[in-house]
Amino acid sequence: MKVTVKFWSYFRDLTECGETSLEVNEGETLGNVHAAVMTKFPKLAEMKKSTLKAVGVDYQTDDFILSDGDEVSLFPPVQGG
Amino acid sequence: MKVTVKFWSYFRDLTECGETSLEVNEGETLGNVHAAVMTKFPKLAEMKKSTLKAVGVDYQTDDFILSDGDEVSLFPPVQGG
Amino acid sequence: MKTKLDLTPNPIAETQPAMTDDMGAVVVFHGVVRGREDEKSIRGIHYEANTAMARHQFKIIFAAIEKQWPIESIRLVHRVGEVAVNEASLWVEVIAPHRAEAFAACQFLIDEMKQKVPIWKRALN
Amino acid sequence: MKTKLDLTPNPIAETQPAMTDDMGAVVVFHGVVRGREDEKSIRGIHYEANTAMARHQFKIIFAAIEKQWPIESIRLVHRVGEVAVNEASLWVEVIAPHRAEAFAACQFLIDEMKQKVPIWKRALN
Repeated sequence: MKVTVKFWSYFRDLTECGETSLEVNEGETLGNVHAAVMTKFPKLAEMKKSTLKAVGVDYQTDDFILSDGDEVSLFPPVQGG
Repeated sequence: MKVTVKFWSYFRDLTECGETSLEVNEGETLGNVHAAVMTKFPKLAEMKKSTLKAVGVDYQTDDFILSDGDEVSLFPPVQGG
Repeated sequence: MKTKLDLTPNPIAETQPAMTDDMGAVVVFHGVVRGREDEKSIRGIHYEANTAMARHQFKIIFAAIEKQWPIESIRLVHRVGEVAVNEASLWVEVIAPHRAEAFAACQFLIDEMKQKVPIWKRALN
Repeated sequence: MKTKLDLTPNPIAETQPAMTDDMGAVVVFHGVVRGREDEKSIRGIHYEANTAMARHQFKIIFAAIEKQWPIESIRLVHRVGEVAVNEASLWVEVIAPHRAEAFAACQFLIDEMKQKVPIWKRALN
């Protein structure tokens, strides 16, 4: 199945792209997709601990099981206000 | 010596006057003047516990020693806001 | 710390905060006359102030705030006389570098005022 | 509880609170861009938002507020794009029966926003 991963704020500078698509196994977890993205974009690995993860408009944890077509967002700590 | 006592808010309704003057002994305390006023205006005695006392623009306690010409204010709990 | 204090019979005309470069937070509070007092409908509230003492007590509170927090400015307006339901009787603006001290100072100011500033109200039926 | 949420590139045009008879308190917060970031002078901040997610996260926070406090209404405006120094990037208005819940809800809203709403900033030198 296919998932889209979007990068926000300076994560876009680190990856040098706004989003990427990944082919992953059926029932893959968010944590594993994050790991695959860090392999593809090593600079993101340095930010692993502070990375926030969402699927669609909701935050999710690493054990969240993705579905085909899901849109994952990876971003640094938020700074509104 | 002479002190003026002003009443505020519904204390004016209880005393039916805005202020009164008292001849008191030199070095009289605020507490004794309050007692004298309650004798003159018995309805104020019912409010004794909740009465706030000031001399000029400052709150004072019962042991405060008054001077000739001092202006005492007696009033119920404040309600600004 | 800059302060501005008005005790006025006129409706409160709010003005915009005057910001300077290092100020990041403005907290504004409006205290508004409610339509009920002790569960009865009212048309407004009459505020009476011991004006000279009220000014002095506000100054004491402002000084206590200045000691506790790095506040840039406080502006406060309190109505005296009649205030209709839905109108503000109190308006406070606190400007500070950060929000924590702005909120803390604003709440402290109102709490202290409600204990110490000689203003009284009377419901208008 | 009424809510109004704007994420806008335009300067914030403050409007007066819409009071109803039982509301006694309005707390307004302005978050303003300071002239320094990490001790360096800046000319402004660029805000980027994940708009759909930001709206959703604000709604979750509003729902949490509604469960905890009797709030009448919340209006919130957050700027996106460039905001100059001394301009507000955030404006929040909370209307409630009494001041305690208005202050509590306003502070909770901002604290939660700073943890959860996907908006990021970039200093403009």
